[in-house]
Amino acid sequence: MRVTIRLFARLRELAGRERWDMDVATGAIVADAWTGVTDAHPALAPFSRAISCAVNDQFSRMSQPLHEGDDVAFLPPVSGG
Amino acid sequence: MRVTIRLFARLRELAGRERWDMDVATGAIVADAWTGVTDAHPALAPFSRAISCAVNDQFSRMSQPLHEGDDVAFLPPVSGG
Amino acid sequence: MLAVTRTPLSIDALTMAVEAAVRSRGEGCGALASFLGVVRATHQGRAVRYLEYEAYDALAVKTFEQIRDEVCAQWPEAELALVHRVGRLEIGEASIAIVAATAHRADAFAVCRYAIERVKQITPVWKHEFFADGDTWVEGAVADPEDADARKKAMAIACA
Amino acid sequence: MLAVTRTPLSIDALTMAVEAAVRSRGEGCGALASFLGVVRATHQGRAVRYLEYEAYDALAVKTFEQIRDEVCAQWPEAELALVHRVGRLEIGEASIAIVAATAHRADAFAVCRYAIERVKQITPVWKHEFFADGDTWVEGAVADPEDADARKKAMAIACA
Repeated sequence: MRVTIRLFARLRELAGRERWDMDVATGAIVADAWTGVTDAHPALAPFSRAISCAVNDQFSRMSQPLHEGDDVAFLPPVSGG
Repeated sequence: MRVTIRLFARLRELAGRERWDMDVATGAIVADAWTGVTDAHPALAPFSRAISCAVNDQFSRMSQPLHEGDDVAFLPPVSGG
Repeated sequence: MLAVTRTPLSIDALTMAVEAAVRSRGEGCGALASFLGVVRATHQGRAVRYLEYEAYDALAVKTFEQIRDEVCAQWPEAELALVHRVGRLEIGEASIAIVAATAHRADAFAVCRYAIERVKQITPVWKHEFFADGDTWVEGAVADPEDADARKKAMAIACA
Repeated sequence: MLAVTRTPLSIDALTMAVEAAVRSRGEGCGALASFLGVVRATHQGRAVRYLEYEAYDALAVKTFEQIRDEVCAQWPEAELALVHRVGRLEIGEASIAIVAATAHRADAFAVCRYAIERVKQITPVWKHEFFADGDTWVEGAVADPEDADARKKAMAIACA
């Protein structure tokens, strides 16, 4: 099935892209999508222990199951305020 | 000698006046001026333990000596903010 | 920026002044904490029609200067603006505006809180409440700017 | 009053909105505490040219809603406005504006402080600093809105 990947801030800069569609296996979880991202962009691998994720504009866990058409966002540590 | 008395807020309302000149003895202190005020306006006597005073726009003690022409203000408890 | 005024208060105006003042002497403030006191529609269950604030203007501004000096003794890089409004105030209007600027937010909150606590202790301003059925002068602290215990109490609240 | 915006921030505008909201449902607020985060001219000794803030807008607003709900659980009568600016910000400009309204001042300060602490923990906004000789992405907390320890830590700071 197909999901949309979104990256923000330094993740976006390191990957050189902001949003793209990715195929994941049926039954895949958010962590599988992240593996797909780091396979394509190894520079992002060091963030693996320090990212947050969101599915369809809601924070999620890396263990959350994905569905066709999901929007999956990965977020580096935040620095608002 | 002569000083100017000033009253504020409820003191002013109870006395029915805001500013007037008063004669005090040579060597008088602020407390003597207050006695003059309460003699003229007994309704103010209950404030005796709860007033602040200022001489020439500076906070003072009741024991401060007065001089000719001093401006002597008596202040009820404050409620700004 | 230490004043008694008869006109409406603006945090934005004080913020601009304070931020510019801090920046003019260094790297600028990173945090501004502000306080506004606002006239409420009721007081102890009675419907308020309006308030009047009276001040001993010259002495009030001197207490603001003292408060600023106390702040700068504790937080040398801080900047403070402090304006009290007097005259008739309607419900929803602001009676006091305080803006505190520092490098970091913990200090900004502490300075702002310290300032309002000290105003309530020592500034010669009086609140006169007008209700449908009468009026009341509010009387709080006996102002004594040299009372070290009061100053310590304000500092303890600010730096809790 | 919970938003991400590209335009300059105004405490006065948020104050009017918050005060009116509180008054519409009761006796009005007596105290408003505000916070502004401001761009400083230097960071760790380096001269800042400007900043850029990036947000995940939709998710950022959801964290503001969560923060408002957390505030209302603790302070049922409180009202909160929370706006983060994004895009390019010059030195002296404000990146975030928070206004907290409550009946009494201790709560107003606590709500305002709680809100900024929580924003820094969970809101998906990123600060990109531009210096004369390069740029840096600032990275702080790993955002986890369900982390109860972080929430408790923010509450402890706010209610110290």
